[in-house]
Amino acid sequence: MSVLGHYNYWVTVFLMTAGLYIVIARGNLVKKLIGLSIFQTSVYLLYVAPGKVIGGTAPIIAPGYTLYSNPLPHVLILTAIVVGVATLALGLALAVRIHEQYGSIEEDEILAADREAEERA
Amino acid sequence: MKGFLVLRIVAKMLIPYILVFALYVQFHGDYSPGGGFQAGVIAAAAIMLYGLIFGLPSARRLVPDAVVETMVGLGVLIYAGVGLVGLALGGNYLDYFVLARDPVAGQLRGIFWVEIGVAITVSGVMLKIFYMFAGRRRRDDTR
Amino acid sequence: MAVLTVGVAVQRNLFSVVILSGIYSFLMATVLVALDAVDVGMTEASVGAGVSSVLLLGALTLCGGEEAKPLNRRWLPLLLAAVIVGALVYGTLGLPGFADPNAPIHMVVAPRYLERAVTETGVPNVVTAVLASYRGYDTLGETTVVFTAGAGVIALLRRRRRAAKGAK
Amino acid sequence: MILAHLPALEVVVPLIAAPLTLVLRRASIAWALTTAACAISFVVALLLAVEVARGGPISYAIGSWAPPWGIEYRVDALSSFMLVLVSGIATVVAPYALRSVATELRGGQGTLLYTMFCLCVAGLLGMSITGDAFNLFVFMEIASLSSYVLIALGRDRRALLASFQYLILGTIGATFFVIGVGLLFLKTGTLNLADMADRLHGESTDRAVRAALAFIVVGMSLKLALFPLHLWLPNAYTYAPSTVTALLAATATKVSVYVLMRFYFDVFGLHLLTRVLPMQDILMGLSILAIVTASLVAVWQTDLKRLFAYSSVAQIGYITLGIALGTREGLTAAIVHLFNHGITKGALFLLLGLVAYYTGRTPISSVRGLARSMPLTTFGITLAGLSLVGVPGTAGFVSKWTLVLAAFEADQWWLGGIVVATSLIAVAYVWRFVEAAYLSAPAVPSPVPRDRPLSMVVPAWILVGACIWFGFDTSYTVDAARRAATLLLEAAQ
Repeated sequence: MSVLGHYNYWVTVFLMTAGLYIVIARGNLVKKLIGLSIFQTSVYLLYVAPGKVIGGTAPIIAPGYTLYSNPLPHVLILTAIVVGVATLALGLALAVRIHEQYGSIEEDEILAADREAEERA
Repeated sequence: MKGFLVLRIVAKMLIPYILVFALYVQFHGDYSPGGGFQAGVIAAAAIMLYGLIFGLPSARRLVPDAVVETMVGLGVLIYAGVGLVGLALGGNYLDYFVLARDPVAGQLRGIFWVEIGVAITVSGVMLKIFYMFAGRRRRDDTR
Repeated sequence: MAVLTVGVAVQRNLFSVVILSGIYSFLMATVLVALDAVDVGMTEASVGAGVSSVLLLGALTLCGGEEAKPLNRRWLPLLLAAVIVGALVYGTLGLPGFADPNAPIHMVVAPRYLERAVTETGVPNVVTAVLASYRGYDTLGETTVVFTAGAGVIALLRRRRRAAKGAK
Repeated sequence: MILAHLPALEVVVPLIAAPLTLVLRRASIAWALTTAACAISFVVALLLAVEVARGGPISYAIGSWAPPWGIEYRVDALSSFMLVLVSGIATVVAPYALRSVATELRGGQGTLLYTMFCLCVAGLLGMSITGDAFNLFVFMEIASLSSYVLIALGRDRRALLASFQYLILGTIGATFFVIGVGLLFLKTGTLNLADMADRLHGESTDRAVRAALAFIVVGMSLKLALFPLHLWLPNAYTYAPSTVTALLAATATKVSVYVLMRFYFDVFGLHLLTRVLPMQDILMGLSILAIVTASLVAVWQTDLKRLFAYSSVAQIGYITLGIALGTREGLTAAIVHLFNHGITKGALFLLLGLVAYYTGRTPISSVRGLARSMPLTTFGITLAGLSLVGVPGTAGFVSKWTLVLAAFEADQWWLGGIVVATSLIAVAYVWRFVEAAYLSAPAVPSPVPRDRPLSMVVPAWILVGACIWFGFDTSYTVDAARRAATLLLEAAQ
């Protein structure tokens, strides 16, 4: 259980953290979404990397190969990618609508606009 | 971008090949990487390219909104429908074994239709989203 | 990839951020292919670098591309991020190392897929076999997710003029 | 033949209805389809419940691939209970949508609301019935993506921001969940929940498992709006269309609680939760905080929908408190309250939607003197409010009584005290409505409402009736919950 043997996990962890940081720390809605998709992408590595077998090949059965990498994580991640892009599309559509209604996609500006509207009401 | 002759000709030459490639990815997915999802994305990309170069209205003429919206729903229906056929033929839901007399042939048939369902919905959704976003900009410009 | 991520975090011009994240996706795709996940790599390349970038650019042209200055409350997110790093490092140390062929994920369910997919489904690409048949229901769900996104975008962005027509 | 396939039909019927509504386009057809699909699901859920009560858990292999290779649907006492709740609420709410949606939404979006409604119901049902960890995630995403859209369809522009915030937090929650499932998958090599539990059995010192527990609990807590991760909920409930608020408040968070319980007891087991990690203590602390803080915040709200949204956060606290007790009675209380709170909140938000149908908005000032113009509706809200407080004779009383008994049984008498004391805070916020509606004179003499659409009144009163019915007849709720709790604890040993 060497630290080096877990290299793939370190990469995952770094990407995940960076993505999450962008999501929480940034006020721009589009930037948040980009951070969110990086955060989701990091999960791909978490699943796929351990599925690799040294000396194995892609899991397409063909004569001449006996050792294949694990196909199951691939399938799961395909689904995860699709979910990710679906979320992104919806998020962007929301951002576009927000921009039309508020004229801004900065979170604090939008909140300020709401407060103003409430005070006027 | 309508003025660029070179672009238009290259695009005209390229788009059929992209579509053929999409079909290859679709139907060769059993033997090589790829399948319904990727094929759907590629096919949608071909139409998007057409729309970018020849303008959104001409893309809309080529593949009208109504068709796209039907595609969005149709793919899921095909997929879920395959499952129901499995039920009707006496298997469990999404059981492909019963789709043909030989179980393996049944599996192949099931996978074939399912992948087609995926491709239709995916390309429909991608195109629809593209139309939506591109259509918005158009309206803002004319204001 | 790490450099790119930092770039994404620091850069404030959103157009460059999109380009950076596109490159990031391509790198990710390459890594995935190197890990034998060809199907996944192909999808990530087309979705991450292709579709997502197009969507983001489309949205940016509608929303404007500069990000305002970030607020001065950076410590809380950093702290949160640190906690998560802690949890993950703690957790992953308990996992089998990289490319360990005796790891549980290679022992339990996967062998059957690899050994019998061809005879049971007739499809040599095991990823396709698992995707469409063994776990076909997940894929139905996935298609439904795509459908949900599509219908959702229609619901959110449908033009008012058409909406008025629909009401009649 | 059809009986054997009930588990698949339960989810597939609303799933197929969704694209059909989109393809057929007409709002009225879409509404009819949605209502029919929900009703079929409800019937199927009832049949399943009968079947499970008679013959024990049902396992259904989708695609005829035996688990763990294929995806398994697994109906046991707890999941069939959830299925009945979700599909039942959906069946009651769907007819209500017809008029409510027509007034609150722009024309073209009406159809799509039904599409999303079907998808949301299908997603929630799928989450409750599946026996596969990754399949659970997929259906969770169907349910959440559709609920983001449903919320964003609200009339107020703030609905958009509320939905966006929910999207961000919801996706973080879901991704945490996937990370947790991933860790478990790497550890066990399987995705089937039962198989996973077997392979983890006795494994409580492993780091990956502990981390997985942490990720799954945090992820699901975001989804179920456990204090302090509830920030998305009040806005989302306030600005969503009335129908949507009723549906989501009554079902969505409850299904997340169910998922939490499922992982908590089935997969991880009590040993890990109590002896190795102080999970139960943390959960108990957070629950108490949730109950006290959210109830207090609710008292100061000026908008009725928001007031009851905060009350939801508090009520979720009671449910998690029951889980945190970790005893059979505690779990029974949690599950009963899951159900009772679901119908109570459903009734409340449907009635508030009726108020909004006439007044347009729901600030407290708008219901001043409501008792004169809408006596029945006011009475209904008051009844549901009493159930929220836990007055004897209502469903809320049954669940709180069970909870207090559970606390005494576990020798945590002070918890019983907290439950009673916080109910007094609930009295305070329900009183704010009663005071405005009965005791204040209307600011402007409001005209008597034009018409009373039966399609809205009847569903609301069905749920109000259910609040009372289950306050007297506890044979279904408490017994079924106790069976489910017993099963869970057996699995957790």
